[in-house]
Amino acid sequence: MSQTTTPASAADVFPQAPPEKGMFISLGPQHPSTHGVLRVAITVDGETVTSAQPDIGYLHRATEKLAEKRTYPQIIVLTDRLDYLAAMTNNWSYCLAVEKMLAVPIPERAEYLRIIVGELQRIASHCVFLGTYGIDIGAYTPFLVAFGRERERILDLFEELCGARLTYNYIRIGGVMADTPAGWEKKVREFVKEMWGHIQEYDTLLTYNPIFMDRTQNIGLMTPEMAVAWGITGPNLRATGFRADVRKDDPYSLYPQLKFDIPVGKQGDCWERYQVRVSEMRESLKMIEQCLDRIQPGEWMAKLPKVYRVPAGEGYGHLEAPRGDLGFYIISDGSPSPYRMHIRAPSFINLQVLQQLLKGWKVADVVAILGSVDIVLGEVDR
Amino acid sequence: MFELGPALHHAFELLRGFAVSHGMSRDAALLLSKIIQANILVLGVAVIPMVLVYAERKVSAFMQARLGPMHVGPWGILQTFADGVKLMLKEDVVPAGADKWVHFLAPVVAVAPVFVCFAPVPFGQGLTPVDLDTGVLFIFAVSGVSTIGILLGGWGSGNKFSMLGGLRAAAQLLSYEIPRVLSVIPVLMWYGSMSLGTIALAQHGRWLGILPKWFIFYPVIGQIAFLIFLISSVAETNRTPFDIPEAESELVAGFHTEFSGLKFALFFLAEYAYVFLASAMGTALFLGGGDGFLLPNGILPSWIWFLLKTFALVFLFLWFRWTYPRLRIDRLMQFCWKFLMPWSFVNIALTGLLVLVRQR
Amino acid sequence: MSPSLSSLVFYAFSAMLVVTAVGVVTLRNVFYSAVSLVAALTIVAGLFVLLGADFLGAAQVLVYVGGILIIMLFVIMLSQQPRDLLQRQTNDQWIAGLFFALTIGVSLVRAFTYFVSQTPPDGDIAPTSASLGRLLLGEMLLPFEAVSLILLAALVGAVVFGQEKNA
Amino acid sequence: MTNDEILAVITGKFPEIQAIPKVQGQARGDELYLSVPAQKLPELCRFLRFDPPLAFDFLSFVTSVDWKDRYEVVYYLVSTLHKHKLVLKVNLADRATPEVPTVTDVWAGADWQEREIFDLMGITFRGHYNLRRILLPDDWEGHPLRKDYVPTPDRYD
Repeated sequence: MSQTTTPASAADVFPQAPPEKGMFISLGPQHPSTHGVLRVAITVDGETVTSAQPDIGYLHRATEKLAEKRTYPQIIVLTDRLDYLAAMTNNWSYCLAVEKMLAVPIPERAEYLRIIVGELQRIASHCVFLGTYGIDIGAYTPFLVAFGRERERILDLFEELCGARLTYNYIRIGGVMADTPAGWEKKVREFVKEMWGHIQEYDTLLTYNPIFMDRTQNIGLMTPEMAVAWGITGPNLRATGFRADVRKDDPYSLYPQLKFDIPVGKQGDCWERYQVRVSEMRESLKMIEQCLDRIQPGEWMAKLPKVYRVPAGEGYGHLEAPRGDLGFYIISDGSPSPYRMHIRAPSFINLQVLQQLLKGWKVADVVAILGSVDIVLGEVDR
Repeated sequence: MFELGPALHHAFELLRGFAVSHGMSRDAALLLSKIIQANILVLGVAVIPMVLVYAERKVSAFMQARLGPMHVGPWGILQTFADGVKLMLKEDVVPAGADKWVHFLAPVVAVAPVFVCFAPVPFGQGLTPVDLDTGVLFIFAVSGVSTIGILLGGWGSGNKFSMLGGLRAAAQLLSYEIPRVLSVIPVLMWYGSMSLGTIALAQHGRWLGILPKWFIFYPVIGQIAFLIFLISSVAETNRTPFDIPEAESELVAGFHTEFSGLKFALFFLAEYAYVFLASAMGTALFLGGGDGFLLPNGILPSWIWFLLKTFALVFLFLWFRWTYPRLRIDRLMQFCWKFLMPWSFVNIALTGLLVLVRQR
Repeated sequence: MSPSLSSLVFYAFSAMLVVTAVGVVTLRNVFYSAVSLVAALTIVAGLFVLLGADFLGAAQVLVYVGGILIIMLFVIMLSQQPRDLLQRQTNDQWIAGLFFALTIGVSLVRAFTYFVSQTPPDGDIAPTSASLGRLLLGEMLLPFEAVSLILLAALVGAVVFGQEKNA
Repeated sequence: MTNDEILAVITGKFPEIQAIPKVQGQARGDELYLSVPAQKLPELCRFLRFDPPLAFDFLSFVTSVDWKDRYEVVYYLVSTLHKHKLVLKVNLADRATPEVPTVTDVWAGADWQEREIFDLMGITFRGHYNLRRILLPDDWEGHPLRKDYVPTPDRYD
């Protein structure tokens, strides 16, 4: 259902080596608005940016090399630390890949729990984006409200469920770690009911705030061709008007049975990248409500031997993480640990578009554009 | 009831009488009382920013679903005092490449004008330190000097980026000074005097018994003048949504990043003192100074009314800061030259018309 | 302000004015001389107020210190490279300069002594802004408008010259 | 389009490319796997990208595998229009100087991924406009993801 993309013209899409002249500004790696350890080398001609070279690798922990030395269940702990703002979806994506190779059936309750927890994680991750992006543009209150109040509620729910606030390790190969404690679903339902009002609050506080719109509309424009050519996925891609979501295009778990739609922008500017994420929160709330209505008590973990071997071969499992299409390509040689594991990190691929996206905009817009792409360095550097 | 003005006046009379009776010449006694009055004003201006900083932290806290400072003193009242002491004890770092003298001079030039600016402000009946005839012009003139403090700060920090930050901040202050002055001219035209005391006094009284005759309630010209004055005052004090120095520190270092310890405290004091000065001027020019409303006259003394109205305006400043994001620098300049200025000219023309009609 | 106090203040201001004015000329660092020019002009404003011209004093601070000197500081900060800030202020024709200064000085002193003896210092200090306003827009309306035209022309000229070639 | 139709279209234009059959009992997804000689890669990629019935406009990821005796570069392609997928595998027999032509002129998204492979696996990409290390410091010796990589001891100098 997504429209075809015309072949991108070479000029506006493909990377060229950076020019030498112009004043040089190094943004980062210690910097208030680069969301972590990222350095962007910007050459400036007067007020406009002539070239931008993100410099990464400060948080590289060689996760892919480590995975070759660990058994399959042990790797789940590694995936928590990739996109440290959305550990649930990291675990889930890795487990999807392994389950696809093991071809083990997942009990229905586990699938519903995974969707509830995954969508809660999406809301929490977007809350972080909302807060930090407000600060980038200069509004301090949304951070305290979105990051402080809402996300804390979600983290409390997760803590009650699996004992951790950030590195959950809750979704396991074959199902989930444990069943929900008594009354947990009721608390989630209460949170969801309240959250509808809070999202309305964000609209009045920031989304339709005239100065915020003035700072973000028609800035950092991205065409669908440019986005697809650069391999961009997630809210950044949908903001350009290109309807692409792994939950619909390559459905997994029980998403086909849920009714939700994909919010899409029109011209892919900073405001729409922000706006798409806020409306995505509403869709997640819808999904959680539907799951809460359908979930039945029952089995929450598939029957798996203590130490199991993944048959030799290869497999690619991926899902729609808050920041885009997060996938795990695993090659196994039949031993308890994978021969090779490659992580398709959406932030890593989304970040490279900055070389193209920042060109031609004013210095004052660099912070707005960089913030709107919403990258997490743990996932970029792996 | 207990108007502070006449009471103080009487006290100083007694003091002068006492001094003269003890062999001091009349001139020396007069000079002595003037010095004491000046000291009271300076102390007041030094204390007010501490109250404002506390107010800002509490207001921002309640707006952001948190409590703000609670530990130091009951409800955190002594927090700003503790901050002040901390800043005084902090080591005063002068960057190596910096120009030592200019680095020392910058905070002085930025702060000194503030104390002088409070002279013509009518705090209440009889409580005007110096009722200058050219009060308003005097305040604008002297507050312009602190822009030089910011430039010196930018230059004295020794690094290219803070100099750029300083230049941009000074450009913003310069350009917003013009609409601010123009927005006040209608008030001067209407009341025919530049002394804040007489303007505030002229606004006492009631229309049809209920609506106080404040300039803000004058049909079109009052609201336009007040709004332009408020907006350009927010810009003059470098506060969100016009806080270019802070925005600059994201990319280009803001002009006061190289200052630490007491020098930084002075810049901080200057900013909050200017917020209070702008609110005080707003009260005197647009909200009728010490004139009370609702309650029958005399229940509350005029200086209480003045402080109430001024803190109401200060709350507006705080409110803007915690709700609005930051304007981009070129939009900010465009807003000043292409929106505020034309409207202030229109307002002056309108007031001229009304003055003509009034004279008929 | 009894005569003894005001004359004391007057001499203090004048002394400071002379010191800062000389500083403007002799200081090696261009930035320092600009700052001392700021000090000098502020003291001039103080003298105006001392003489009872309160409007003129405030206008002096507003126009000179608040406006023109800030632009000067802009120019110095933007254009100067640190190294060529410290230029020698004096050159070798200082003898001719000194002689010329002496003659100007003597003639000025004679003029002042003549004026001071003529006009008795008037007594009270009345606010001047109202009378100044009536004067400017009354008799002196034509020169007032002419001056504003000249300033406008200067402004437009500055913008045209300031325009970058490629803009 | 099903895998067989895609295979038919591709082998029609490039006879020497064959599919990698699925071995019995081997865990593998339902994608079509192709083995591609290195020098045919640019031409094939341009064909896959701009041929209307195929329209593989989205390069999901590029990665590399060290099979101890040979290197292998894997391209995972998706067509956003037709929703079909394709995996290309390029085998590099010579271990001394493994080299593959770049695909950044077809899919710009491969830019950093090829730099990462060069950085961690040591495979050079001929024609890449900015091929230098991306994750590791520039003065790093060796390529960590290789199976025979001996980690240099921690330097505290």
